[in-house]
Amino acid sequence: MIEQPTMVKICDIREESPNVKTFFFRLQLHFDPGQFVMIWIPLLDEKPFTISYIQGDLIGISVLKRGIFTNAFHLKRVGDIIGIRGPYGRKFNLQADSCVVGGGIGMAPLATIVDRLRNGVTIIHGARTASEILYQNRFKNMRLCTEDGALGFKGTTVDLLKEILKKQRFQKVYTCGPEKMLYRVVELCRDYGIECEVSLERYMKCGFGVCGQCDCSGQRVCIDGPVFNAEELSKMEDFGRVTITKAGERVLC
Amino acid sequence: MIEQPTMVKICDIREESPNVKTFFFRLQLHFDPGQFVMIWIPLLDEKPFTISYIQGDLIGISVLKRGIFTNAFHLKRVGDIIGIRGPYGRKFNLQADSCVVGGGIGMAPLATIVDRLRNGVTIIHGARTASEILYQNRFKNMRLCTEDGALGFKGTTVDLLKEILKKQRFQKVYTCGPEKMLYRVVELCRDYGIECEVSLERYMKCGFGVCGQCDCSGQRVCIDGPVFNAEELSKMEDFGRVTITKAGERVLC
Amino acid sequence: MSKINLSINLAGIQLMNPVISASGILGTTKALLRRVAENGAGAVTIKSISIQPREGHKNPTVITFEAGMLNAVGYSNPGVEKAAKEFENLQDVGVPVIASVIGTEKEDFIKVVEGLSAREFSAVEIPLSCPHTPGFGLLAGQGTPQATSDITSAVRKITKLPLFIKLSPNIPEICTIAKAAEDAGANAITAVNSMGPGMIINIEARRPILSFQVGGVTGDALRPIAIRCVYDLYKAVKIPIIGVGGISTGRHAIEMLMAGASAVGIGTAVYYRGIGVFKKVCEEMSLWMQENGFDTIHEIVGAAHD
Amino acid sequence: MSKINLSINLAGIQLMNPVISASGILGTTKALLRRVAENGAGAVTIKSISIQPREGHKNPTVITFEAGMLNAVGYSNPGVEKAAKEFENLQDVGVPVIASVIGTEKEDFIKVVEGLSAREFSAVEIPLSCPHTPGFGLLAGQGTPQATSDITSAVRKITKLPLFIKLSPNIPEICTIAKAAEDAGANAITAVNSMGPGMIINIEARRPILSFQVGGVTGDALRPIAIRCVYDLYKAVKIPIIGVGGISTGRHAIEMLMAGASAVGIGTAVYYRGIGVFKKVCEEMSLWMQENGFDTIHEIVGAAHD
Ligand SMILES: Cc1cc2nc3c(=O)[nH]c(=O)nc-3n(C[C@H](O)[C@H](O)[C@H](O)COP(=O)(O)OP(=O)(O)OC[C@H]3O[C@@H](n4cnc5c(N)ncnc54)[C@H](O)[C@@H]3O)c2cc1C
Ligand SMILES: Cc1cc2nc3c(=O)[nH]c(=O)nc-3n(C[C@H](O)[C@H](O)[C@H](O)COP(=O)(O)OP(=O)(O)OC[C@H]3O[C@@H](n4cnc5c(N)ncnc54)[C@H](O)[C@@H]3O)c2cc1C
Ligand SMILES: Cc1cc2nc3c(=O)[nH]c(=O)nc-3n(C[C@H](O)[C@H](O)[C@H](O)COP(=O)(O)O)c2cc1C
Ligand SMILES: Cc1cc2nc3c(=O)[nH]c(=O)nc-3n(C[C@H](O)[C@H](O)[C@H](O)COP(=O)(O)O)c2cc1C
Ligand code: FES
Ligand code: FES
Repeated sequence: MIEQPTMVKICDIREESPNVKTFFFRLQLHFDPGQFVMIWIPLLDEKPFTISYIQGDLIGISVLKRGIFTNAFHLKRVGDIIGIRGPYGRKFNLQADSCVVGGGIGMAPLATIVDRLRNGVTIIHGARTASEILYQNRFKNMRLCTEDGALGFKGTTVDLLKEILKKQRFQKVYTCGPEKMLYRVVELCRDYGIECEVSLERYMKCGFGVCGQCDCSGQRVCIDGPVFNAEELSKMEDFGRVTITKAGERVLC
Repeated sequence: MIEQPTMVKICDIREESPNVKTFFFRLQLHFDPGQFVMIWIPLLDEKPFTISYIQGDLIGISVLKRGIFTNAFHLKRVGDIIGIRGPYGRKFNLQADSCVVGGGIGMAPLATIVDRLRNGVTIIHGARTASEILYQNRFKNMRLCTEDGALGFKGTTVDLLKEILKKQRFQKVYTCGPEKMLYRVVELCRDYGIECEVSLERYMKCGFGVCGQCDCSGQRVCIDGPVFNAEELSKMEDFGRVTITKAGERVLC
Repeated sequence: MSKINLSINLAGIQLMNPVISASGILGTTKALLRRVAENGAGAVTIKSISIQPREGHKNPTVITFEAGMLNAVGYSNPGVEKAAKEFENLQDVGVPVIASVIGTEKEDFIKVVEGLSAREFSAVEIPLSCPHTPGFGLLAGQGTPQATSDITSAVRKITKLPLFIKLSPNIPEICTIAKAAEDAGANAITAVNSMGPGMIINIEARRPILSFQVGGVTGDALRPIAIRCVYDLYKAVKIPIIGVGGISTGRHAIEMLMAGASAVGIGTAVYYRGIGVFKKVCEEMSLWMQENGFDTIHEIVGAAHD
Repeated sequence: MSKINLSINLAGIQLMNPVISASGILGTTKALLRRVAENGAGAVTIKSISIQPREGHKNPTVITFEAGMLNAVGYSNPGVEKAAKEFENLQDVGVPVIASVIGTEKEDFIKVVEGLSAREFSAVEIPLSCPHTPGFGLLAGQGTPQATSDITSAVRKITKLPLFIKLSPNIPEICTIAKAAEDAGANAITAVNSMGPGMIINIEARRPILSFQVGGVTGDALRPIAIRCVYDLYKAVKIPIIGVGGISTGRHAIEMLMAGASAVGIGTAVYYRGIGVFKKVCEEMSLWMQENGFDTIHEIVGAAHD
């Protein structure tokens, strides 16, 4: 295997929300939900992103405008080229009668789970405000929540999950979002005895397990993860607490 | 492919004649008659040799004591190790009802043809004197010749072949030996309209077609040969005339 | 394989086996060092530490090609203060831990070594040989006999720990530099660092892929060069050599030992064979030693020299 | 592919395509040069010629490994007198033929160039960069700006042919040397020669495999280093560069051109892709150029520089 970016041409761009755009391009990729790719913008930087759409060789990446890189990304137009390498990392282990819990852009890596499981999945998706909700036309009957209650349930995805668990059981819960939220989803699932798989985020360099940048308590998020199950997470003290900066400093996450 | 010698242990040595010994060792090799291997004696040199015996993974190389390298080779004992890489080069295209014509050690590359074709082959083998005749116990009814007539027909392999061709036809003639002899065998076959394949000898370095050492009129003997048919040889002016020294000088052969 | 013994004594440090994780590979946190130890490494090396924190170069920083790996991470590290916190109670790691220390000025090395001295490191390694980080190694003129001698003796004065000097394969006079290190009090030579630098261009982007444009070449491409360096060094210095460069199998490790190394370092092979490469290489070495009548590593070291 | 045009003008020589067979590969006889030309090379280079005949090193002289090739042929050649006979009537070859000339003393180069001057060579290439032959190249101190300048101007005086100086990838200050060659009248830089030297040990034999023990590393292992050298040289000199090192596909050739080469040399790839590699690389280049909107080689040269 040769780990170098392949340049692809952006063939379509979709505005998912004021701050999230999905960029589409064509590429043959053996991708499983949970994995990620490294996106290269020449002369700028390279960062990890998950794939939020995949139909044959049509691939979509949903990008939240957050800082330098993603702002530059949002300036890309149809016809521009970007580099992509991967996919990397472990996949989610899919099971029917499950539930995905996505906080904000954390809904992106869960979207392909929904496509695969079809109706056999309950979708919980939350954001701070209504405008940040993603994929509303894409997925029918999502269980939505906003912190201000402007749309759907008033509260966090965790509050909504707790509500739903009162009347409903799931084989598994798949979740991605801010790490504090993930931590509480895992706790909740433990209380209810439900299996849970989480997609973590760490700053990455190589993406294939040699540089050690993405460490989370001895686990390399790029290759041992980014998907971890509750049992594995229970042995990772850094989960929900510490992330590691580009310079290798431990900071609270 | 990695072109490096594999060390093998000599497990048996057979005296074929006062000046020829066959060294046996075990190695899995996809060898076809006509091909050759490079034999390495560490701290000394590496030279091309054909395989004269092959039964499963038991392999034999018959070596004529000729100069520095082959003299050192003859000093090897059972248990000593030598390096081998290959096989290299083109094979003979085997056909039944054929004839092999081997002059001296030139019988070595033809021996495996006989093994493959079984009874469907006439064996002409000649040498200067009776003592130089090879494989007498190995092959029944060889048609032998010696220049002094001490054994078999009196004359050269070419003379004997001419005699036989008077009464007998062959699908093909395979030959190896001194190049002057080969040249005349090819002429003879042309006169009788018989297909002929010849194994040439040139000084070799790489053995896999990059260094150009083994050139014979634009053909690399190591990879385009060592087996050439009469038609190819008709376009190679150097055949029967010129060989190239280690230093790249043209000398008469 | 009972009678095969892979343990060695490297400049006074006892190792269960001669396979060490090279600096910059999985050496960012204590947790990862421990993971590498659990995967069979005889000793582990931390990612190089400087005085101040460094973000390093932007991505892409590490890519691979047909013959190995190209990297320009740029010595990203949290700085000595944070590093001292990260690497507390190193006995938890389970095997000896080597501190890799970098600097621009001689004083930098001293400050970092002092900053880490309270920790249980088993040795200090000083790379004077990075080919792709401004202010460090070759790009700071540290690849000369004089600079090597100055830095080595300066650090020698302030630590009792075994001192390893890590050299570049680029420098023709590598033996002269090694001798300078030996004379200045180094206890071992680590040979080699990455080679080059090299460059790989993406022809559709029409740009070098690494953000720093060039990076050090490692892996298979480096092995014959590293073997030659170690072969020459073995004749030039008396102190032990840690052979690093393109080792991914037991055969490669044996080859490096025969060239003259007393121990081997592994980096890039973690990509090709996974984090279990350390155990795999040890098992392959044991098997080969058994088949070829070697009982100890000591018998193999330098065997290719007559 | 009608509108794609691979032809170039290299230091005044017209080539049908920019793919040249490197010296030491199939350059031993006129018949082989012709064969290489028939297989699509835009120009061919002869095996380096010295004054006296040389047998070169004993075998093994050429082996391969996971990342490329290791060779120490040792400049075997029949000497200038015999070579002049071998390379008569070069127009029969069908493409421009480059004479590779080696020597120990400055006078040697002059004698050899004069000895070959009656022949129809299209250019003279002088390798000052062999890493593994005593008395020549790096081992004769020819890898310095001064020596490069002396030899180049000496040869410059006695021939009107385009003069190519071939450099080593080992030398950090490759640009300084290239400038020295340019100032002394070189018409092009050939970059690079083989790297190292490297060593490969057979662990059962417990000996280096090459009879000379060490040899030059070529092929994939060399490519990123060669690309970096050419990228730097492109900024340092105005004369054209012939990029050599690890090129085996059209993509590799394009990458080398984008780094700044005006033409490319191919050696080791003859092993990996056969003698037809020259035609294959040209076809792959044409196809890529068509898909990516390039009509001429000229548009590609240096494209990776902003
Ligand atoms: C496996 C994986 C998959 C990802 N998938 C996606 C995706 O599909 N879509 C998407 O939009 N993003 C995704 N990300 C996150 C994405 O890589 C970051 O959003 C991106 O790096 C932000 O870069 P930036 O330069 O724009 O922002 P920066 O300038 O790097 O940061 C801007 C702000 O965001 C914060 N921030 C940035 N990155 C992180 C981080 N890794 N952890 C915590 N805080 C951070 C910074 O602290 C800062 O406050 C993924 C990350 C990982 C590890
Ligand atoms: C494809 C191939 C297959 C071969 N198979 C065998 C084999 O099965 N058994 C075997 O005994 N030999 C074989 N040879 C020949 C063998 O390689 C040489 O005999 C050997 O190189 C002699 O080496 P030496 O150092 O002993 O003799 P040298 O010292 O090299 O030479 C001794 C004498 O033999 C002559 N001589 C040596 N090699 C050649 C040559 N290549 N052409 C012309 N004259 C030469 C020399 O001119 C000198 O007079 C083969 C050669 C080739 C090319
Ligand atoms: C991604 C990466 C990061 C590296 N970082 C360092 C470093 O911080 N300090 C150092 O001395 N060597 C560093 N190196 C060099 C390695 O320690 C080692 O010398 C080199 O990779 C050769 O070994 P290998 O071929 O087994 O990888 C790094 C190598 C790689 C591939
Ligand atoms: C077997 C072999 C022989 C060589 N002989 C010569 C030589 O005689 N003169 C020379 O200038 N370069 C010689 N070289 C170097 C090549 O010309 C070329 O610079 C080098 O191989 C890098 O290109 P490559 O990676 O495409 O092989 C030789 C290389 C090989 C592999
Ligand atoms: S990003 Fe390098 S190990 Fe995970
Ligand atoms: S021996 Fe090298 S080409 Fe034939």
